[in-house]
Amino acid sequence: MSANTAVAEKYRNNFLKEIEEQVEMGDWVKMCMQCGVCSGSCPTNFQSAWDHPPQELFMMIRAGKREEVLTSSSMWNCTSCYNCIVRCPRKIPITHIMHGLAEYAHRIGMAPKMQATRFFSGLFWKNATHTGRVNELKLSLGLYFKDGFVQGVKNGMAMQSVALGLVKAGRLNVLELFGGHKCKDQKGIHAMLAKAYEIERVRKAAKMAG
Amino acid sequence: MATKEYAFYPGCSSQKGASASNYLTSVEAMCKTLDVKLTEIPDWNCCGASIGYAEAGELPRHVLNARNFALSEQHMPGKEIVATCAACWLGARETRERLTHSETLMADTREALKEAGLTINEMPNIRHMVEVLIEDLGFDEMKKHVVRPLEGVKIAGYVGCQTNRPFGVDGESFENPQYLDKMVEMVGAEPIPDYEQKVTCCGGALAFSEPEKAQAQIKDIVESAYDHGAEMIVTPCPLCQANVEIYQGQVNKRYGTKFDIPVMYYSQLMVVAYGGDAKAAGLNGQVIKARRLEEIAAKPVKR
Amino acid sequence: MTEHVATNETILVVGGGISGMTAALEAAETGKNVVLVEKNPALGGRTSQLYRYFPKLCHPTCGLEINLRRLKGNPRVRVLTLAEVSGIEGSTGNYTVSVKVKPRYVNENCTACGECERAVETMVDDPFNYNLGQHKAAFLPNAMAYPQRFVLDPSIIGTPDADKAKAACKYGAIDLDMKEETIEVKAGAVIWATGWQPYDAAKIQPYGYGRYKNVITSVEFERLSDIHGPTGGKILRPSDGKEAKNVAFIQCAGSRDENHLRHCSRICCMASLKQTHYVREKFPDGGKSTIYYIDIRAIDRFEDFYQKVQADPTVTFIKSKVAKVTEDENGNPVCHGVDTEGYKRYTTAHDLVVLAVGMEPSVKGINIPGHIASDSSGFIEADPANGAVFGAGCATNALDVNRAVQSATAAALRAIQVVNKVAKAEA
Amino acid sequence: MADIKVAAYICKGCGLGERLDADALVKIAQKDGKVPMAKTHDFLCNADGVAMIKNDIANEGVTHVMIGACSRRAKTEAFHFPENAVARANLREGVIWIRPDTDEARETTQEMAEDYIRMGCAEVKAMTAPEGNPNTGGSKTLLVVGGGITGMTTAIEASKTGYSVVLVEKSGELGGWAGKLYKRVPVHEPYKSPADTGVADLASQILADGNIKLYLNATIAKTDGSPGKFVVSIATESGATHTEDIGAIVQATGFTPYDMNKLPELGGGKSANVVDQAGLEALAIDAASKDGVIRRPSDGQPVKSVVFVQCAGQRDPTGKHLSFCSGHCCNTSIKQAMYFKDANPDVDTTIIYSDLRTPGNGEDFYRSAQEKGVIFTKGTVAEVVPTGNTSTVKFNDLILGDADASIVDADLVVLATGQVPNSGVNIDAPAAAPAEAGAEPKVEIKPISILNLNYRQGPDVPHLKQGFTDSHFICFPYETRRTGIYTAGPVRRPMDIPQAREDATGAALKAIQALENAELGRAAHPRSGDLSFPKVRLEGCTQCKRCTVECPFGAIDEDVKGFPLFNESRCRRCGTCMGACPVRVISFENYSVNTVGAQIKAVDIPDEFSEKPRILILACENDAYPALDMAGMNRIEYSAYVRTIPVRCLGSVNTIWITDALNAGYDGVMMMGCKSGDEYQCHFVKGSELGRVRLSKIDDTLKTLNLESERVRDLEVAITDIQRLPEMINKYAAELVAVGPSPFKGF
Repeated sequence: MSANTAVAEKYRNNFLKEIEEQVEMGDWVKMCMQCGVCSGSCPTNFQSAWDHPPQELFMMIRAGKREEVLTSSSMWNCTSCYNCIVRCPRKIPITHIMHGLAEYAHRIGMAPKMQATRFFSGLFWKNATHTGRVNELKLSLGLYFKDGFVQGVKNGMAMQSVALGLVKAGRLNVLELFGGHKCKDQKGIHAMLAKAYEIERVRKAAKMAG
Repeated sequence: MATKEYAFYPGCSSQKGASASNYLTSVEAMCKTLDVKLTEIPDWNCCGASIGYAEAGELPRHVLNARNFALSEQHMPGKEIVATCAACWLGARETRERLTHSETLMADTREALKEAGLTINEMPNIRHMVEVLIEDLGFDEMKKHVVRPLEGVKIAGYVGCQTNRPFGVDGESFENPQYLDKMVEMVGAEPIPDYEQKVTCCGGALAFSEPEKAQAQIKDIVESAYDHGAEMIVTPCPLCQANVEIYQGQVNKRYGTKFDIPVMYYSQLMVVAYGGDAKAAGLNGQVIKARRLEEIAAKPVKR
Repeated sequence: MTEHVATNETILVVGGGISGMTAALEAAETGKNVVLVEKNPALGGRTSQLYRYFPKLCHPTCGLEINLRRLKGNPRVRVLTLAEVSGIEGSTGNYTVSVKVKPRYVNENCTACGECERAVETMVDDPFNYNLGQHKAAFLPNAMAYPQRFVLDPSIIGTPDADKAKAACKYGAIDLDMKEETIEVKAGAVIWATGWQPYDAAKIQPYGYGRYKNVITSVEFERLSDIHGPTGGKILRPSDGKEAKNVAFIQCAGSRDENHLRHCSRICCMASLKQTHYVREKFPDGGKSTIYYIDIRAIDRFEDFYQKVQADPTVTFIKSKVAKVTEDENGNPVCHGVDTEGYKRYTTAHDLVVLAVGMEPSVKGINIPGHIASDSSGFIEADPANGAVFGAGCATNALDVNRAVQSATAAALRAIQVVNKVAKAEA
Repeated sequence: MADIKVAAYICKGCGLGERLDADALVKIAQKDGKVPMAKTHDFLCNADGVAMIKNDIANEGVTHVMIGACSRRAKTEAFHFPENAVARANLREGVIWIRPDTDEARETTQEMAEDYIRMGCAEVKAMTAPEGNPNTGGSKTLLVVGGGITGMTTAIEASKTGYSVVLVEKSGELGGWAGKLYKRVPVHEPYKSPADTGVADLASQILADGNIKLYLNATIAKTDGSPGKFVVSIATESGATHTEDIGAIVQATGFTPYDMNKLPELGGGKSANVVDQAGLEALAIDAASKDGVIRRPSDGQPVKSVVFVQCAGQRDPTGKHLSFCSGHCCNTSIKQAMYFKDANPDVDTTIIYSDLRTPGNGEDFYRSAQEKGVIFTKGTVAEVVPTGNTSTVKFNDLILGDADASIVDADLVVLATGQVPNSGVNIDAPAAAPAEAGAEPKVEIKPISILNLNYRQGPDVPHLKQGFTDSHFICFPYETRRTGIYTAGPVRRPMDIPQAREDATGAALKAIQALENAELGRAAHPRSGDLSFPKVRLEGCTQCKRCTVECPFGAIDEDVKGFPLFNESRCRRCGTCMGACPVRVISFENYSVNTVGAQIKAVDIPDEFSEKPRILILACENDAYPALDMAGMNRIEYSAYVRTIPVRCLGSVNTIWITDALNAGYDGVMMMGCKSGDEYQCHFVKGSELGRVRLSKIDDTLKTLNLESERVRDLEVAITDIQRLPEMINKYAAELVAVGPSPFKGF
């Protein structure tokens, strides 16, 4: 039984409850009064419309539209600009809820498969936690090659000028490919994170059981 | 004995050969002049940044930042932590807020830290370099050291998001913060107070994952700077700097524009105004060269 | 209005707006002696600065005229203007109230002939018009001003202008030696009717009040529409004096917002609906209003006023809290946001943006001498702990005029109950 | 009339001395005004000037004072001589301030001033100082009709103030609708949870209060008399009738919930599991008496999901249901949703609203409900379909743009229907359509009278549209058209408990004030304190009944022979009766057909060759006259040919004044009165309207005199028309020149 079917089972059709227990800051969703200031404040929403802006996502959650919400690419459009948070008349931590929704959809495997930001987000975290510090070169390459080698080369070529510029300016070090910056106590970091994951898993499970 | 001492959290992008290495260069020169001592937190790690969210979850993200707090406490007890990177500052500060307000989260964090043989006893203050300059030193102190005013240079103060929201610099407004303009004035250059894109988002991590969305915003930010007759843009944030500078070429391709405007860090302006040379100011680190600043940096200092 | 000695059977009313005047007059017309304290040089308060009332679209000065006639004919009310309460001592049935009275520099000899105004040259901001305009430093606060007596602005005292004013007055009405004084008034009960102030719109950063000239507040819009206002009743926008035919009204500017005022200010929806009438009245053709709202709160019998406005093709309703206002190259304010009904994004330029600013109780921040129970927004709550200090009108809640008058009339009875007990005890 | 001595005082201050020939004015006063004593003073309103007048009153036997100075609206306190008849000739705002200070204007300006002196002298002579209505009663008892939260509050507050109260409740117990509530919306910080209604406490206070006489199962059989001396018959269940002497009345008869059976599309009356808010309260009380679990009426199963439908049968523009919003329903549904959530957070509670209306601290209550997990959905409910033990609620989700949204398996649906006022008989309803048939009135009007007033004009307080009782709403909400009778609570506006209690307290004050002033023979609002009252010469009366029909305040009844019976304590001194009377037998001591007529006749009419037309302005003293004053204060010029006379109300204008003026050779008459109709601005409510009806008939008169209809002009005026009025006057003056001089000049 997949993580998804498990929770779906548990919460039946009380999607709001599911979100409150499983999503970071999810218990704020019920506080929205549908003024729409978040939707209007979101930069990417204005550049190219989301399927569902934050306030609409909150309404969908209350309306129990589980499938639509969790498979949506909308929350992956968040740039973490925090405009919504500072303007929300209900002081709802919208940015964090967007991240939380994305994380949850990702966790239970419902997030859109080839969503670029989803991919990059995961890549970034792995990259950063692998050595304790980000390796920008590997990070970029990792992103270019997400759709396979050929596409990767294409992407690489497309970004060539950018990369070259950085290299010339001494802000992209080709040698980073081999080793590069890292923390000394990587072992400790990994152990620490493993523990953190475990604690969080237990807590969420407890909520689900409760 | 330096006037001010802090535990320093440079962040990944400031490392040698990384995208904001020139930022660090200029900050070091700037602090030397201002007699501010920064001691790097030994073995510091990445803050997780906001983009890490998909894998990070809640606790691991905070634990990651907590490790830096613990290390700082261990080696420099009682010192405030200063970050130069907006994302590092925000990530660390968010963790600080959450841990202070949730005992469970604090307990869980301590439990996880144990695995790395670390612990936290007291929460450190997390400061952005800009806060240190404005609040701990003040504009008068900063101005004192100006020996080479950047006369006649029009500079658009681009504050961006993460140094501004949700925490921001004390006493500044989210929609129209003034401190960058004041710094521009302080170094003798000409600010653009009605630069209306000063808090527009640069696209953040979407610049990598979904360039078309980010670049649409970058276009607005740069275009408006041109419209107001700016010769360069100044920012306090590495990601803003990178996004706004390095993608101008791509924006030009996408929109048929002819953008070619340097994007600087406040610290670079200060170093030049303080009499430092191009190297000290990290001007060689510009992808779009700041010719005007290089000229000024080449001029003799008037004493 | 005349002088009478205040005793502990006297009722002190603080605030000379619609609520304070009502409380004072209702008590006086029931045979009680009242001292009415007003901080401005004339009575009338906030409502006298309105152009029209909803829902009748009649003029506040009409009711003010009646109240002033009641006042002039009633020897039981003693009015102190330019006066503020600085302290209250004592307890129920026996208060001693200190009242600080600022100098007017004009005594009761004044006939309001206006010679001093003609003589004086200095211009000062006109608070009656929310400083949108200026008036002479010797002035009658407004056309309906009561007491009908001129005032000298303190800024000209000691300047030649003051002497010019004095010289111009044939009636010895100008007294440049007046000093601020504090007088003590006895009272059995106190009615606190200090009303409200418009929320400071500059604090609502995304709307750019103070940054953009053509973003104004709803109270300022009343002055622009009023024939006694700075534009003589023409709706001209501040930046360039151009006729503002396309007006946006942004609701909940400060209200229903935990970053600003937690409460709903109740009147703002009706006020904006009313103000769309101004736009139509001034621009019979080409007038256009847009209301950006969260919920339209046209409560109880006001609903049909709302329905009438809805039926008006020149008025558009958009269910959206505007995210931010910017300014385009023509100085037009531009509203950005999302219509939450059907998720439609908009970026709309208007000639003028009017912020329907919320009501902040005037008691907030002011330290009412003695303990007064108030709610989280600073409105006075009825509470035994308040003794015989009774709130009235908008000092107690966000109220429209109708409700404020009810509240004030009720407060008058509560005060009368106290002084009647005192009278009984003394009899 | 006792021997009177008139003195005229002409002020030379404020430029009057420079602009006018004061000595000439004195001569006019003596010669034309025929006053024995006429003086000038350089500064009449100051202590010295006033002392001079007081001295003449005290030592020279002056009884009547004519003051030629500023407007009657200025220096009112200085020129306050309560014992004397006083007239004010408005030489400042009315003459020199509206005329240019030029040589060519000097003559006409002086003529204007001279006329006002003539008018002032003529007016004051026709006056006597008001003595107050002798025909008073001294009852200090309040009658409160209705034992709900409003009535109980009124009674308790009045008693606390030291007045006795008779409280009449038609049912067998106190409390009204509030008594049927489980809990009420909170009225103090924190505004987070439902609170006790406090009804029980109020009821016990009533029972314990010796000042309050309580009649249960009782109604008002008959109300006779007037403020200070009402005689009220109270019919009790037993059939016995009790009579009480009453000073003033507060009607607090509350509301009836709108009948949900009229909402079948919303399941009203179709299923036991569809209830209105009152029904839900009953379920909650029942639950509280047991295990605290609210159960499904159909089968007693615990309610797991409940849907609240806001604005059910309210805010309806079609006219089928209530057009208004009842104000309290949003907070009430929030409160009721909390009944469920506080007992068991797992119950699904959804409130479907179109505009959520929680003013003031209601916003906190709203937030609290959200914290408790109440779901708020913006939408409009199309249909509620009960099937078996549950219902399906079909609605249009306005946020998600889903027209076919629905909530299935709702155990309970609560319809937030509105408040229908229990306001008695609509006395203005066309006789053809009796109230109950009512030609489908928007609000169903209870056909049974509440007060059974034994008044010429009907048994109850007049209604506003929508059926709520009369109120001069906005500035003077308590003022009804039935003096000494005040209405409070939801009978006059939809309201919640805290508002009703505030309203009740205010109404108690107004009632107390009314009976106190009635005893002193004084008028109530808006001419509060006025001691003048209507006197009628019955010997001249033709029983035409116009006064009894027109009186806006129902003050005049008819005796068996059809003569008018004045109830002075009901009178508000507007003078509408005086204006209505064709034989001019009704007058006030200081305001009568003569006081105005004499002024009209006193004006000097130049012959037709002088090219100096004369225009009479009859101006409402509350709006038009102040507007003209302020025009003067702003030095806005207008024609020197007008002669303005303030009137108490357009309703008091007797057509004889107009015909007299035209006969006397005036070239035109301007009437300036307030807006009439639903949005009336007349402080006597109907006065200006009635005046206009009369005026509309003036054309016939003009024809008989064969004069052009332009000679009489009716203007609807607001107090802010300070620029418009001078324009209208000048325009009219110009028009009259075109029409040519009146043929009656020089007769």
